[in-house]
Amino acid sequence: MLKKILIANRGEIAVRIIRACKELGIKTVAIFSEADRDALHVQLADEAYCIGPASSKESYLNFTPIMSVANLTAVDAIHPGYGFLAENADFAELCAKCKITFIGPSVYAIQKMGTKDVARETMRQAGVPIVPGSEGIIESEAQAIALAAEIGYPVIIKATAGGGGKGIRVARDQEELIKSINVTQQEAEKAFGNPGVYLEKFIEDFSHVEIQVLADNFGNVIHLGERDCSVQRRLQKLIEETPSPAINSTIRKEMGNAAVKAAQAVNYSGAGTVEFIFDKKDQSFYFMEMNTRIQVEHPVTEMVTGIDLIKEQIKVASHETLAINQDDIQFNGWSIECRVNAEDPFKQFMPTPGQIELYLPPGGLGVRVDSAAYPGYRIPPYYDSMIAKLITHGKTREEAIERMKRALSEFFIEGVSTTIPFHQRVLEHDVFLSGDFNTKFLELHSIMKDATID
Amino acid sequence: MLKKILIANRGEIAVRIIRACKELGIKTVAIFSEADRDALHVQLADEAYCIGPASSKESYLNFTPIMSVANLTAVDAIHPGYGFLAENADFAELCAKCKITFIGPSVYAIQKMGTKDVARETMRQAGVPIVPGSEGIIESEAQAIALAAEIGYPVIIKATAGGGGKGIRVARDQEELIKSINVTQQEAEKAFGNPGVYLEKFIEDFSHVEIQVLADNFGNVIHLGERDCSVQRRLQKLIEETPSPAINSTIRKEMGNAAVKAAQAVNYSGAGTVEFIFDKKDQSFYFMEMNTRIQVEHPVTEMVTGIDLIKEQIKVASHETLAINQDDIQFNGWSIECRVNAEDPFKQFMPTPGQIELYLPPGGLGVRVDSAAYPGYRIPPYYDSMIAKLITHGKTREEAIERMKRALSEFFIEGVSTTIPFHQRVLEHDVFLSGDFNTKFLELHSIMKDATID
Amino acid sequence: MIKISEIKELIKVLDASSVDELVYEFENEKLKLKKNVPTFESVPVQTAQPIVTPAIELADDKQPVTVEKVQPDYDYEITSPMVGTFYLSSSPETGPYVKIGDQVTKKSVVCIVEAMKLFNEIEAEVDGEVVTILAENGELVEYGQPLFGIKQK
Amino acid sequence: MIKISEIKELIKVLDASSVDELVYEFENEKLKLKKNVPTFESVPVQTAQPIVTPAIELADDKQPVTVEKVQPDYDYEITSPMVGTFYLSSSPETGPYVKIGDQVTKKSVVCIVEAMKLFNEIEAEVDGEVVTILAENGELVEYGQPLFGIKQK
Repeated sequence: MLKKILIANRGEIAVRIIRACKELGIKTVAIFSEADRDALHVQLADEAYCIGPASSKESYLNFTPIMSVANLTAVDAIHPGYGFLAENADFAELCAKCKITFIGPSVYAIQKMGTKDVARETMRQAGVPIVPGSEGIIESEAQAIALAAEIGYPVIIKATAGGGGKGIRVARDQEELIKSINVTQQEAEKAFGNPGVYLEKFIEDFSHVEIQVLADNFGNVIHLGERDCSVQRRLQKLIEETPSPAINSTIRKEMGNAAVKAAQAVNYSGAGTVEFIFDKKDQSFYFMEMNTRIQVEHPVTEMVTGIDLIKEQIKVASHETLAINQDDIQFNGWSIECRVNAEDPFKQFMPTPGQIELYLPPGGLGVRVDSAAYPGYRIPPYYDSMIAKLITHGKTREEAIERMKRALSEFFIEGVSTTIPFHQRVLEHDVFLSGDFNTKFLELHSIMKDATID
Repeated sequence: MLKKILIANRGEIAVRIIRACKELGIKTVAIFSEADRDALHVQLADEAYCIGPASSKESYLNFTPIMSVANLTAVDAIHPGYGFLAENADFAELCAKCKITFIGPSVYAIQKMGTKDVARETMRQAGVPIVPGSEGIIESEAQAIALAAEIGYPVIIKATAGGGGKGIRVARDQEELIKSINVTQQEAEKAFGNPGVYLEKFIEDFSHVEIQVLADNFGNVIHLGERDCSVQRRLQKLIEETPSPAINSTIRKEMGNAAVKAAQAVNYSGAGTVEFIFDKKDQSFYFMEMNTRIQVEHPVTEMVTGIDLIKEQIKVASHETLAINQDDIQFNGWSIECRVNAEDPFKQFMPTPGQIELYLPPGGLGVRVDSAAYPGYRIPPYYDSMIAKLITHGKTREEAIERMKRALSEFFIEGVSTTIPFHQRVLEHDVFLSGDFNTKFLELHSIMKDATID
Repeated sequence: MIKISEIKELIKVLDASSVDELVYEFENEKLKLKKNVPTFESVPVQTAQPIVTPAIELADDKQPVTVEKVQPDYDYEITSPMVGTFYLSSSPETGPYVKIGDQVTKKSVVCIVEAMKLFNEIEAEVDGEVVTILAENGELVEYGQPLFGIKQK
Repeated sequence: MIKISEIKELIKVLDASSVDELVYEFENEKLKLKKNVPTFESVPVQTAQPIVTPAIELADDKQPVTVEKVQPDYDYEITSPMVGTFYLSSSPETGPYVKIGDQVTKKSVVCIVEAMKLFNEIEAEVDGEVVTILAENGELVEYGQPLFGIKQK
C-alpha cells in the first residue's frame, strides 16, 4: 500500500482524499496557493506547503512547485482530484519520470480519451455505440456537407480538443454548417492550439447518464451503475442522482457493459466515468466522452454501492487486485447530490465569494456532507464556487428527495448567498419529481420564477 | 399517517424526531424550558412553546403544560424520545385519555417491563432465559439466605422499581446479603416509593448485548440484530457498536429469537430494546431488562440495516402494518457510535457546560452526526451532557474504527472540554481493538492514563 | 470577526491600563472602546433621569441585532405562569376583567389562563394601572409570556 | 451575529469597568453601548498622553486575540519566490553567501533555492544589512516564506 500521498488539489475534493488516506493510515501532504492559507485541507493534512500565488496557473496548475514538494516530502504518489491536473497527460508523464505514482489511469488512456475524435474512433472500434457522424477530423467542407446530408440536420460541430462546453456549435442547415466549421476551427486553434473539428448528429433531447467504472492493473474491469446528471445549467451539473429515473434495467445493463468495453479498450486503470447521451424517444444511447478521473458526483455511487471510490483508486494505484467483482456489486436504495454553490440564484447565479459567518451542516440518518467550509471561512474568488456537496440516501427516490429537502432546510450558511433556494425549488418541481426530464429541464422551466418558496 | 406530532423532549433526540417527521411530511410542535429558548429543536420545529422553567420537573417532566400544548396545537400524537416521559406509564395513560397517540408501546407493556421483578417473571414464563434468582419479590431474609446458598455467591440485590444504576447492591457472603437487602429496601422506598427487592446470581464478567425489536399493532414482531454496549463508565454507555464482537452467529440467532419472544409476551408495539447479559465463558445469555422506548444508540442499527427506526415508530403509531419481515432484514457492514459529551475526561469526566464557540462536525462517506449543537450554542447545566452522537459505518469493524478515528480528528468543538480525547484513546487501545472485552473494560484499563495521544 | 470573549478581554486590559480609547478597524469590522476618563475634575450637576436600559429585541435568528431605545410606558409585566389559553373574561357573556386604563391591586384578577380544562385566575401581583394588553384573547400563551404592561403605583 | 445574552454580558462588564462607550460594527451589524455619565459639567484638565492604539494580531483561528507590540529590528523580508530547498551556500565546500551583519545590495545573491534540480540564486532586491536569517540551511521552504530579515539603508 502507498505510504504517503500528495494531494494536488484544494477544496472539498482535497478534504475527501485526505479523509480516505487517514482511514487507510496513509500520510498526506497538502499544497495550497497563497489564497488558501486558511483552507480546511491545509489544516487536515499531515503537512502542507504554499506553492504559489492565488492564480491557479501559478499554483495548482504549476508542475514545478508541485513536483518539488512531492520530491522533497518523499511521497509515493500524487492524487490530482478532479479539475486542475487530473486529466493532464503531461503531468502524469512527469510523475512517471520522477518515479511518483500518478493516481489515475495510464498516460496512454488519458491521451486516448482526452482527444475527442480519437476517443470516438477508439469507441467505434471497440463496439461502443457512438453518435452517427464523421470518422475522425473533418478534412474538407465538401466532406462535411455530404456527411451532414447523410445523417440529417441538425448536426453538431465539436473541437476535438475541446471540453467543458467550449468549442461546440450546432448547425441546422448547410449554410450554418459551413459557417460553424470555420468559426469552431478558429476558436479551437486559439483556445486549445488544435483546430481539428469533427461532426456528429445533434441529439436535442437527451438525458445525461454516465457509468462509473473501476479497473485494476491486471485487466479486471467492473462498473458501479449509473448516475443521471441531467439537471444542468449551461452544461454545469447541479443535481445528480443514482439510479437514473430515465433508464430501465435493460438499458442499464447494456450501458454498463458498454462502459466496461470502453474502459477495456484503453486498458483503463483506476476510477473513471463513461458519459452517455441517452435518447429516451429511441431508447438508445451513445458514447459522449470518458472522464479519466474521479468525478464531483462520485458520492451518490458510493451511497448506493457502499464502495469507497477514493480508497479503491488508492488500492489500484498500490497495485492491488480489485477485491470485488461485478456480481458482488449490490445497488441499495437511491441517492441524490445537490451542489451547494456560493452563487445567488436570484441574480442569475452570480458568484458570491466572501466570508461564511454561520456554518452549520445538516446531519442525521442518510445525510452526507462533503465540504471544505467552516464557520468563518472566507471563500476566495479565484476558484470554483462550490461550498458543499450535500448527498442524501433513502430507500426510494421519494425518500431521498424528502430527506434532501429536510437537509437543505437545516443547512445554515450565513454571510454569502447560496444555491440552496434553487435546490429547494427544483425538489418541489413537478417535472423533477416525476423523473421525466432531460438536460433541457432548466432551459424549459425557469425554476427561480415558477415556484414561490419562502 | 399521523399529521402533527408534539415532541416531548429536547436535545439531539428532539432534533432526530423532527427530522423524521419532516421527511414524512408531518408537522412538528416543540416544547422547551426557559433554559432551552435558543435550542436547535426549537428552531427546527414548525411551532415551539415554552412550557416552564429550567428544572426538568417543572418542564419536560410536567404533564400539565405538555398536555395543554398538545391539546391547544391539536396534535395527533406525542413522541417522548428517551428519558423524561418515555417510559412513564401514567403519562401514556393520560395521552390515551386525551385521545392523543403516545408513540410507544401500550401502558400494559410499559408497566410489565417497568417493574423489574414483574418483567423477570414475565420473561421466565415466556421461556426467555433469565439470571438464576428469586421468583418475584423477596419475602424474608430467610428466603434470601436459602436462595443465595442454592445459586451461589456473589448475588445481586435489585430494587424492582430501580433503574439507571440506582437501587442495586452486590453481596459476596451471607453477612453482606442481609445488610444489602435492608439498605436497598430502604433506599428503594425513598427513591422510588417501592421497597420491593429481588435477588439474582451476580455475573461479574459479561458483555452488555441488546437486541432491537420492532413490532406493529397486528402481532408482527421482528428484530434488527444486536448492539454491544459494553464500553460503559459507571453504567453509562459511552461507545456502542453493531454487530457485537462478543457473540457468534448461533448466539445472535438465539438472542434475536429470545428478544422477539420477550416482545410478544407483552404484546409489544413500536420500537423496543431487550437487553441481555452475555456470559462469554459459558456462552450463555440472560434477560436483563427491556427498554420500552427508542434508545440513544439506535443509529448504529439504522446504519447496518438501512431502516429508519423513528419513521418505523411513527408508522406503527399510525396503525400501519410492518412493511418488512424478518427475512427482509439484511445486516450490512459494521457501525460504531461514540457519545461526545461536555465532560472533561482528564478531570474524572466532570461536566463542562458552557458556550460552544467553534463547532464543526465531521463529514464525508460513512459518517453520521446526530446533534443539537451549533456554533455559539450554550450547553445548559440542567440536563444531560451529550453534545453529539458521532456514528460511523464501514464494511468491517476495522474500517468503522478507522473512520471513527478520522471523524473524531476533524470534529472541532471549542469553548468546552469534551470526551473526544477519551474516545480517541479507546479507539487506539489494544483490548478494544481486539474486540475481546466486556463491561469491566473501563474499570480494568484506565484509558486516560494508559495511552498518550497528543 | 472579533469574539465577545475577546472584547471582554480587551475591556479588562483597557481597565488595567492608562489607555483611554481603543479603535480597531479591519475590513468591514470596527470596534471602538472609550473610557470614562477620570483625569479631570468633574462637578456633577444633576443626575435627574434614571438610566434607561435599552430594550433589546431579537427579531429572528437571521436578522441583525437592533439596539434601540424603547421607552415603554409601563414598568411591570404580568407574565403567564403556565402554558394555556388566554382569556380576558370568564365567559363570552361577561365583560373583561380589566381594560386599558383600569387600576389594579395585587389581588385583582386580570385574566384567565386555561390549561387542561382548568381555569386559572391570574392576579396582578402589583398595584398600578393597566397600560397595555400584550396577548390576544383566545391565544395560546407560553410559560413566562408577558400578558399585561402595568405602570406601578 | 451578536446575541442578546452576549450584549447583556457586555453591559455587565461595562458596568463594572471604567469604559464608558463601546461601538462595534461588522458588516450590517452595529452595536453601541454608552454609559449615562455626561450629565455633569466637566472641566478637562489635560489629556497629555497620546492615544495609544494597540496593534491587534490574530495569531490563529483557534487562539484568542493577542494584543502585543512587536518591534522587529528589520524592515524588509526577503521571501522565497518558489517552493524548494533552501541553501545558504552554493556547495558544502564553500562558505555562505551572506552572514548576519553583512551588507547587501539589490543584486547580491543571498542564498539558493533548489527546485527540481534547478539551483535558483535569490537576490536581495534591496540595499541594507542582514539582520536575521529566518530559514534553516537544507530546509524545505514554501512559496512566500521569509528567508532573511533586512534593515534597509
